[in-house]
Amino acid sequence: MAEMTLIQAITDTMWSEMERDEKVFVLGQDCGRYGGVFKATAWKSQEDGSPDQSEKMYDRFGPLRVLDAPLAENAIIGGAIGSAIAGYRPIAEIQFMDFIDCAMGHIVNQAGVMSFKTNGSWCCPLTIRTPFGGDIGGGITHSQSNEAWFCHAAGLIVMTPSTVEDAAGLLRTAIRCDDPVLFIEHKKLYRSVKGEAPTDPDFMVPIGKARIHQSGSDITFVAYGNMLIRAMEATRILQKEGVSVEVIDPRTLWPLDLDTIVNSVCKTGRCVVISESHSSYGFSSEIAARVQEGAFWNLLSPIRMISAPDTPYPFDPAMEKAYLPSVETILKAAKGAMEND
Amino acid sequence: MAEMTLIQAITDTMWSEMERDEKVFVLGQDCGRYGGVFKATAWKSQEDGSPDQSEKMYDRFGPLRVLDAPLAENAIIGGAIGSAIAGYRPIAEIQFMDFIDCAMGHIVNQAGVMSFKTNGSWCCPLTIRTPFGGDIGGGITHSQSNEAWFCHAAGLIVMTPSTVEDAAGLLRTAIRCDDPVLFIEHKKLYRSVKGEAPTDPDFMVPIGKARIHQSGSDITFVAYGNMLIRAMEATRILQKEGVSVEVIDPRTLWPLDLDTIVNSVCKTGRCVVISESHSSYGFSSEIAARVQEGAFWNLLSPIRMISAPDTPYPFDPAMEKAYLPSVETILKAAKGAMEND
Amino acid sequence: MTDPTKSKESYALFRPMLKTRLLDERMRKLFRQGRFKGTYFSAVGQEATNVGTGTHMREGDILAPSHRQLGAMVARGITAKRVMAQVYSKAESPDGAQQHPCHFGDPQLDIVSPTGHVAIQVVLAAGAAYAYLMDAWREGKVKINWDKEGIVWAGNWTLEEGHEMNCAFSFFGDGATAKGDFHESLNFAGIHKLPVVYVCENNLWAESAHLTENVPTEKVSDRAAAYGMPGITIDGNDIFEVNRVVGEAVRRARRGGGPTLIECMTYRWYGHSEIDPADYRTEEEVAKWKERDPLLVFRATMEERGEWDEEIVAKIEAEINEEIDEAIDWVEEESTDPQPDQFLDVTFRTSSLNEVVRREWEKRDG
Amino acid sequence: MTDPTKSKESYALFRPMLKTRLLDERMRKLFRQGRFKGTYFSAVGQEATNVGTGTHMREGDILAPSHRQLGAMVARGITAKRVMAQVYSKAESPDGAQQHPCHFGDPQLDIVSPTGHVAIQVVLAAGAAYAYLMDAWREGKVKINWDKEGIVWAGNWTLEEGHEMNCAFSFFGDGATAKGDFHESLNFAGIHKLPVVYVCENNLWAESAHLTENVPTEKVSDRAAAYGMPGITIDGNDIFEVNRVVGEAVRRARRGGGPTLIECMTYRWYGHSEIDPADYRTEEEVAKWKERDPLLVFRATMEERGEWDEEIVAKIEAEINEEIDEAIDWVEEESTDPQPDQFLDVTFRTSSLNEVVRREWEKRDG
Ligand SMILES: Cc1ncc(C[n+]2csc(CCOP(=O)(O)OP(=O)(O)O)c2C)c(N)n1
Ligand SMILES: Cc1ncc(C[n+]2csc(CCOP(=O)(O)OP(=O)(O)O)c2C)c(N)n1
Ligand SMILES: [Mg+2]
Ligand SMILES: [Mg+2]
Repeated sequence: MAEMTLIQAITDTMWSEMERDEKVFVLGQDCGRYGGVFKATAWKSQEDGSPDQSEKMYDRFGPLRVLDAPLAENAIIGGAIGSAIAGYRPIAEIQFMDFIDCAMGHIVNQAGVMSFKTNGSWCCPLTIRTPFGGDIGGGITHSQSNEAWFCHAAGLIVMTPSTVEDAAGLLRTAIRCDDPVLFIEHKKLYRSVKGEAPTDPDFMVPIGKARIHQSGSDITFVAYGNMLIRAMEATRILQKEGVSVEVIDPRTLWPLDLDTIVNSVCKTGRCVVISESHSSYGFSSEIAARVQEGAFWNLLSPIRMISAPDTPYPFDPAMEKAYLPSVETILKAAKGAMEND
Repeated sequence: MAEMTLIQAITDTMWSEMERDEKVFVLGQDCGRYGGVFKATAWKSQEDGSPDQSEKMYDRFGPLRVLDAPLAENAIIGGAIGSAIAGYRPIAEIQFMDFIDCAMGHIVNQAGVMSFKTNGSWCCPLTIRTPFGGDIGGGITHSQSNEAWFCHAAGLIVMTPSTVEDAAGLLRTAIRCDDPVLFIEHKKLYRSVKGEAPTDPDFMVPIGKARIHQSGSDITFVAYGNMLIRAMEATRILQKEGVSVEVIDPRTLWPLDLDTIVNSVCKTGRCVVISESHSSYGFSSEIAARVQEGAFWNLLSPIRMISAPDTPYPFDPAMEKAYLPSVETILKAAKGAMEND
Repeated sequence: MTDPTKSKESYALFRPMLKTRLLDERMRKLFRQGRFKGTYFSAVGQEATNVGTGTHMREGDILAPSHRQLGAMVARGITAKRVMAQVYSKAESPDGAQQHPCHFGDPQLDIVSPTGHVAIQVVLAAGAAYAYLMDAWREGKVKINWDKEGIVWAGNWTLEEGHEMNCAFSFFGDGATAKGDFHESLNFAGIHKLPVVYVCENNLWAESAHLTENVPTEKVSDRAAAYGMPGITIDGNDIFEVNRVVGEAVRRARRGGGPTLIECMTYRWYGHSEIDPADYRTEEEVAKWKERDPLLVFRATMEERGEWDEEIVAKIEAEINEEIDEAIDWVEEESTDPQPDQFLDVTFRTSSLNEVVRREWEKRDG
Repeated sequence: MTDPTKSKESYALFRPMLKTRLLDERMRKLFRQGRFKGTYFSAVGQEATNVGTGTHMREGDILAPSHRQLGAMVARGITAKRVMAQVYSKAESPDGAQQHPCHFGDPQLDIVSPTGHVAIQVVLAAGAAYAYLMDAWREGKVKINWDKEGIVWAGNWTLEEGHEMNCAFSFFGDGATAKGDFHESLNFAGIHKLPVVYVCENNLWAESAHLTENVPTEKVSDRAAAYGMPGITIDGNDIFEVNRVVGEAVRRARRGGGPTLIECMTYRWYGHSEIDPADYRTEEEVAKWKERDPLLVFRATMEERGEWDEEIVAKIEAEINEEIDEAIDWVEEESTDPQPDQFLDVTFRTSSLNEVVRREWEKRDG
């Protein structure tokens, strides 16, 4: 029951699944000898939760199972899919989610349709891990959150952990799942989120089950990743002001656990959705649309949607601050909702 | 003032813009000698609106300005962008929208960010034309409607015509626009929609201005492409039953003309959004989210969202029928909304 | 003076080639008669390349075709019934009628259907081949040869003498070689010396695009040099040549010798699909290639060898026609239509996820 | 015995090379001192390739660099101030501080900043080159040579004697050549014989990936054969060689002779970026390459020629250091910070669209 970082839980989970099933393997740029640019494929944890730097994943499982892939996203994803239909369970890493657009065709029109186009005879047990999100000074192409594209597609599960426990449980579910999973990891949370890792080597979190991160009765916040952290900060402030907030982390972005979200809003009557991706056609709109559908008669005020602007992601720190929804943004929206304007 | 097909208006508009500005050129697979697989780059119209088969666009403007591009979507889009920053105004055709995922990186992370990353010094006057949508027996990869991906991005204008007039006016706007435009054309409408073409060689439709396709007072329908046609069919039936429907075609999908849509729903109190793309994170959700935000206090019942399932697009005709929202689907939703359930 | 063994082998090549031709011509006709929907991609003219390659496949080898590889599938063992079920969009179709009639494969025979994106499945073949390498490595048959610093190994491994790996078969056209996917696949395979055979059917055209509009080199096989693999251009209409050259490449691949790019010069007699008039080509060109009909080339060789046997041929032809007739009768009279809503149950292996999409659909139309 | 003209030319190459080195080392230091944010991609060791190429650019020629081409930009004329404004994310930066400090270009000098996607801008270069071909054709300088059927023309055209086109300059690393974008660009340029020069800086590593993990051939220039263009591998640390070989390629391109792939063997002395310890390489390898320091190679040649002149060098060095010092003083004391919300006004050229995004943002945070 060691306390560890979120990224360490990710490494540990891959490690334990690779121990368990020799068909599980990892491929990606710099994933092998280097252990990944974020060190996600480097070292498993030791007793105290810190990385055991005596042995890399590459050394433990060998260069074929921890493949230093070429600088070629189509080869990585398309190759992983090929290995999957030949019996393997690849975990492909895309170094930054920003570059996933290079392999869009393979993900959407090969992985996502594999079961469908074989009338269910074949499946595609592929996990794509990729770091997303900003607040790390990454600029245009190291900060993007493009998950909505994959939620607006067919045959793909999309999930993201915001706690250590979920990192382990969701990733294990993804690896053991026979369907393709896009597993997005918020870079900012990698080392800032810490927690106890589950000890059960079969610990899994089900697909499509939200986590009620905090219970409350006045207003519902829906968020994941770094925005969940900010939502929690806003929650603490509101709590002091006597506002009781229910905070929901959907965990799986497709399929959504609408029951949990809608039930919460039916109870609170108010909802703020917070996302750091572009404002149009994204997560915030999706949640707002579904909530107005399911909780219409219980809504006390319009659902507030908070997102990033429809501009590219700026680098300059002051701009980045202005770009991302802040705790103040959330507070303002929550107050608007509470005042039933 | 000839009556012509929607696709003929598209050809004519390109033709007239190419006559007007020698920096305008066309590139795409089979666009040259063959005139395009849908013949969009083949012949301009004659007096009666039918194609004048005596001269192809290729012959009129030469093989360099009507380029038979290689089977390489990155070369087509990336190449078009390069020509744009070297002073041209490319019209790139992606043969089917299904294949646009191959060039996703160039569209989103090169065209969309060109102005931004040069602090406004440069721009990217690129038009991407591509046929989308189903109901033509095309199966998985000849029927997709992936426009929401590009609406959930930065720096891209997305538009689609549903009338002959709009085909001419919107496409001219796109070609003359200094920013990248994704211009999607519904295959089913190419030859089934007919109308009078505008005679003004400078006729343009503004970006971000919806068209009220039909005025009404009881309920608002929002749709484009083939779903607009179905919405109009449903409207005619409802009209007979005494229900007055306002039908809105947004025409530009990014940016949306929310004023027109929200004002309409404020008036009618009810809204059905119809789209043939996947149900999650798509157009229907976007409209529903924005309408609940803007027209909350006027809504008489939840906004109905009608879309295609989150599965790949099936081929079999009976399946295709089941897959797409039908007139009956729309009627059912409208009745639900009218009954204020 | 005919060598019966040889002769027997030859007819084992001839039978699937003729079956492909007869099946193909029959489907063209059926389509033109409006007896099935969609369109039809004829591969008439390209049978030798397909069959000459396809006959080298073993169970477990993946075949990743593009949209014009009926012959490879026939050689692999696909039945006329399966093919008919496919083009007629019947429940018995390999894809359950979910896909377009002309984008097909057969999961039962390890044939991956193309999705429609040209060249995408070329990458998939390399991935499967990587899996075969891992298979051999997990069985202890692969020795990695590190450089002296212990850093570099890519492509530098030795397969245990006598061991044979599975082999991936990738088919694509000349046009497809302009795609980045082609490059990323061959590059990956070249780096790791993967057991894959790349067969390019150079039929001079990619829809209406001429070879020179997609390929800047004299030969498509010139591209192989970029991947450190052998590249060879052969007469794709001579099944004996195809069979021999591909056979060598397959053997080398299985034994750890790495991938090969084989360019087969061939020609499609008809339009890109049945709705294409193919008026971008000259009549002379078509006529010239029809003279090089793979069936005639076969016959000429056999006659030269004194092995052409009208009786055998007639018998084979009759058998094939019987299979085709039966298949058509079956598909038109006995096969079953798919359930209009069945596509809702096959997007995922995880059944609860299919329920998610079904519920949403039922809410809409139920 | 020194030939003053020659000598003068040589120092015209030396100056930008030294400026690149001094600027680069200075920025590394500034970054390590925490004086600017982001990270820093040093190109120390690769100056000769960059400058030897960059000096061939003319106004109107597009330069499409990747993330390690400071030298090409310096040769093109970028000032120390612009570069400092860039890495310090100042309002005066070529990108207005919108982009990452290390992904930069300069629109004033026709340098396209890379977005961050490796190899994407390689395609853009081909597109610009296609525009140059169209320019010449519109001016009536290009004659198309049809085949006898009037169908085929791709790449088969003649430029009017004496006419020179603009030329596009594309830079990329060894790793980038594994990307499909590389292929689609060179293929397109090969098909149409576009005026573009492809300069691959082969520094043996792509982040931690060794050359052999991205490139299956002995030389990157072996890839040229796939595109029907000349490919050549040269000593990228010898500015005279680079300058000469690139010069020939540029001249050929301008005169309608088509593209060239030039592989320059070089080395980055430091990590992929300043936060990379680069412990995947051996110390011997680094030491060996430092001996081949482009500045030392230049000096050796000049000494051999008897043209090395300490005085000139000292003078150049002093001038450069002065420019750099001034630039740093300016950037740290006089330059202006960008407006935190200015990014809202530059996504589109069409101002009403920027208003759309601004309104949405003001609703959120206003
Ligand atoms: C990514 C993509 N782009 C475009 C198309 C449209 N398309 C289908 S087949 C084809 C030509 C293929 O030519 P080739 O590879 O030579 O194969 P052939 O048809 O000659 O067998 C094209 C352009 C497609 N299916 N996928
Ligand atoms: C499409 C894409 N994939 C991955 C990356 C991450 N990345 C940035 S630079 C780099 C290595 C580049 O190597 P090379 O092309 O050899 O250039 P060098 O850094 O050696 O100059 C990688 C993998 C990226 N920026 N873009
Ligand atoms: Mg072809
Ligand atoms: Mg490199």
